[in-house]
Amino acid sequence: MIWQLDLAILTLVVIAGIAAITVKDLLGAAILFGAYSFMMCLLWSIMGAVDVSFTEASVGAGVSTVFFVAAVFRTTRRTKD
Amino acid sequence: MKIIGLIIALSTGVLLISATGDFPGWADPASPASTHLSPHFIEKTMEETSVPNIVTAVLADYRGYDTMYETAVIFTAGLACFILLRIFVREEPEDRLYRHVLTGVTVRVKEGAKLPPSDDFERIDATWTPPDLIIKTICRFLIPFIQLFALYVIAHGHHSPGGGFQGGVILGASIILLAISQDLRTSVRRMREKLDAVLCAVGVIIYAGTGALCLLLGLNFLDYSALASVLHCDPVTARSHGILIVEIGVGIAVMCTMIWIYNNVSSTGKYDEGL
Amino acid sequence: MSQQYPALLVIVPLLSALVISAAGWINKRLCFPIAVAALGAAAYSCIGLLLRVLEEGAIVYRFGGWDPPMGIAYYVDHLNGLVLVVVSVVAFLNLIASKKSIELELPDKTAPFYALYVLQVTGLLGIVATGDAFNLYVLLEITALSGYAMLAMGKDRAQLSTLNYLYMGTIGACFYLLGVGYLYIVTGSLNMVDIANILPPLYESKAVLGAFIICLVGVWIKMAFFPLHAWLPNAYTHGPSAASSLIAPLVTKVMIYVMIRLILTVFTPEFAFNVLAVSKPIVWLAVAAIFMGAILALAERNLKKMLTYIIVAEVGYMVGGAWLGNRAGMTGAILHIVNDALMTLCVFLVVGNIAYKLKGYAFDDLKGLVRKMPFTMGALVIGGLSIIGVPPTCGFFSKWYLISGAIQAGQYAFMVALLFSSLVNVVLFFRVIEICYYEPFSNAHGHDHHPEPMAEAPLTMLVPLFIVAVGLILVGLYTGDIVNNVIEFAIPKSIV
Amino acid sequence: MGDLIQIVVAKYNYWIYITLMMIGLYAMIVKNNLVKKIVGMNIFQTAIILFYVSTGAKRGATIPILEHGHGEHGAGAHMIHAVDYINPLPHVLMLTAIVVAVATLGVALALAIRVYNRYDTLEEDEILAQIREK
Repeated sequence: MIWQLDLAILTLVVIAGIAAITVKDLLGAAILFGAYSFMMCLLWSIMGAVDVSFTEASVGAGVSTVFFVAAVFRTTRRTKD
Repeated sequence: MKIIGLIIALSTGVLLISATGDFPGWADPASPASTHLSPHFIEKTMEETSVPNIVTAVLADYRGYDTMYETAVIFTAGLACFILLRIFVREEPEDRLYRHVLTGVTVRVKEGAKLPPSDDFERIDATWTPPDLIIKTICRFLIPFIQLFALYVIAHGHHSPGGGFQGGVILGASIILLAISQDLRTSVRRMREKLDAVLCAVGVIIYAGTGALCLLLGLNFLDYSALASVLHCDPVTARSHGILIVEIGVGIAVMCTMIWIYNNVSSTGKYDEGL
Repeated sequence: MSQQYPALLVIVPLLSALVISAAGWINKRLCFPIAVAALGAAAYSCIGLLLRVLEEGAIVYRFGGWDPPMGIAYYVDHLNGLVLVVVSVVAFLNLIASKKSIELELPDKTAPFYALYVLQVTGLLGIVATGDAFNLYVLLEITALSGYAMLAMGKDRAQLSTLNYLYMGTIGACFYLLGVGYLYIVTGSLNMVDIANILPPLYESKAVLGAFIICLVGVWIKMAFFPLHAWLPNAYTHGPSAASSLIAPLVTKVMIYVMIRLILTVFTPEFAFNVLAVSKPIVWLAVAAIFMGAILALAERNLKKMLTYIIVAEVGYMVGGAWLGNRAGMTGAILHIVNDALMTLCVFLVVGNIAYKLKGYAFDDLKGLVRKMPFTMGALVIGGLSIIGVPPTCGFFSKWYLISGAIQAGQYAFMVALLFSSLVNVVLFFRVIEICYYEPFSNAHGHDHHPEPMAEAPLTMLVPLFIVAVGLILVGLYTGDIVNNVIEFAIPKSIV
Repeated sequence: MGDLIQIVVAKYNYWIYITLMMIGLYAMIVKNNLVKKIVGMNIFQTAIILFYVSTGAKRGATIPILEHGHGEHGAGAHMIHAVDYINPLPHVLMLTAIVVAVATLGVALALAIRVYNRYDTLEEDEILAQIREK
């Protein structure tokens, strides 16, 4: 539990979260959201929650990003805000 | 609208942060959360369920009722995507794209007419992608090993991190990989929609059915020690086997739901051209 | 087998929902009988459970054979025994009544709809029966997801309004989860009774106050309490009639039960009413909810949307009644859960019949409907009288308890709001009845005066409606028994 | 001054989790695009999961998996002290919450696709304009 590593990844997670919301292209948002989920799973493995990070890696980051990209392909990448 | 959102978010944030005032310090061993219930789980798991991975033991046995409902949530999501998106009868027939395998010439057939099935013409998606041999062969080569690893994850949930959900999703992901690298029609040919939907229900029925079996054997619902008489072993190992059966049920349910949701979302219910 | 009632009432519907979904692919005709059998069995075990509770007092059911704080346990006492019976009976009647309208509106997707219907009822029964805070969140999600799927099957704007319902519902569920997290980090337990035992020394801590506020706001969003009600009118109006006549009477009432459970069991009335001086502002919010619900209902020209605003006002009744802090108010709130579920079911079944026979339910479609659909209009009159609060029907008695509670608690604004809302309901319903009874039927080709053929809804839709209408009057007449035998024991002695 | 730093060091994690939740909540309320709202919803849910998992963390404890030689079974194992292992209960709860988040995401995306098929746009203001015209 090295708190410097924990703090660094936490700031990366917050940055990825804000970026996923503010980026102007939905596909970019989907990929950034995947990155956000993978860093979240890294954070949990640091905290010792190995089962949760395994689930987040496969369920949260893996399949959610696939659903997002599939949905964005079936709708539009254009966003106004 | 932005101001209202900002005010709401800030006010809830201030309320939540002010409420963290009395929290125990971060990760200190004497916090109430670490001294009330969890010592029992950590110390008694080995005696009561002989499962080394405490999280799997608590997940499938102590709080197995929660996990049954969570599998029901996944099943409900699959059913919801099916009922929302699936279209059985299509209004206007779309035209189809075919490619001549040897020369790579593409043929467009209008108004839903079909080419007679012959092996030198292969059907391709409307959002046409160039024939990429590398990805197709590598994926076809990789998928069996992904599925092998997923079965290991499900079976080895007792001793190492893993279990029904993670294994089920990886199994589902292998079929989705097939759908992305080839095209949706090959993956639907491998995993028929009818089989997929019924297996979804069967997975959750395995979970709830094991619980109901314990009910019929006299003890309370989901009390795996009742399976001792059926599995001819002492109640503690009966619990461990009960957890394994339940994890298999969860794995099947999660796999089929992920495939079901992907097929419906990526083809908006038409089941012909996926991602 | 009667020891296993708490498990049976939830497992039988869950297993049958799965069998229905699988049977949908094999043989479609099996689905409806399985659904009826499942909800019938659930209703039977709920009634049996209530009778057992009346004899033996509270029942604890250990899942997996583990003792409560370790494993998950069901606590069935008088309060949730009563609400269980109401939920299962309303769902059972509504299933029979809406068979034909499901086949009309969703021709090729009846099997998954039945499966979602039974899953929704499973979630609702689980929420009412559970004794574990986190288990309640998971059941909340099942109810929410199956609700979104059913409501989104409606016509034109249904998908957009359901998507907004999804956003608000997820925020509500996440707030509730966050509240349980705050409780867990401070008490270390998830079992409701266990938390209640650990909490007393922590009453002063800010974390428990924060947990209480966040849990309450989350539950308020899910029950569409006034400032957070924007999603309810559109979501319920554009849904298919079978879905809205299941979700309208039950989901908001079950969430009010969850709020009352939070007050009575988890945070104990001593904390909710005495430690926090928060009941006065909440009653003022309830007054605002009743006023706005009544006024917005007046502005509607669409019968179904008008009824959804009446639901928002009724939620104001129950929240205000629960927060008056005295026994009469709490009795009125619990009794109103029972009455309001029946009233809303009766009125939404009427709308279901109208939607089945006519093309729309805006006011100008309803002209002269009494000659075409006399029985449905009769039920609408009984339902309207009950919502207004006319003595023989049950609506009057719960309003009576609420008003007497308001007077005892000195909250005269709440009393005024109750009377004002009753008057507005009079205007609302008699406006509709006047259109249906006295205005000539607007047939396109001139005005030929031969009596129109009586095109009443089919029998399977009328019999449940008739049972509910009679039930409204019976529940009204037997209010004394319900209150003295059941609700008296549901409220702890500490509330006087 | 010293104890302020103590408080900050002890609690900064919770404050960052709460800011992450508020980012998600803000996005859900303010963003005009429906899929952006779904991203905000997921960030809100993952932040709550992060909060739960941190309640289980224990300084100086290892992951909640007991070393288990295949030989000795049950009672034979040496004494297990609760202090050496991380609290497993929040992990169990969060396995459930992650799967619920994916289920909600699937349904939300299905609804967004249906809305797009009907209104040809994902922007909320354009959709409301179309509805007002009808």
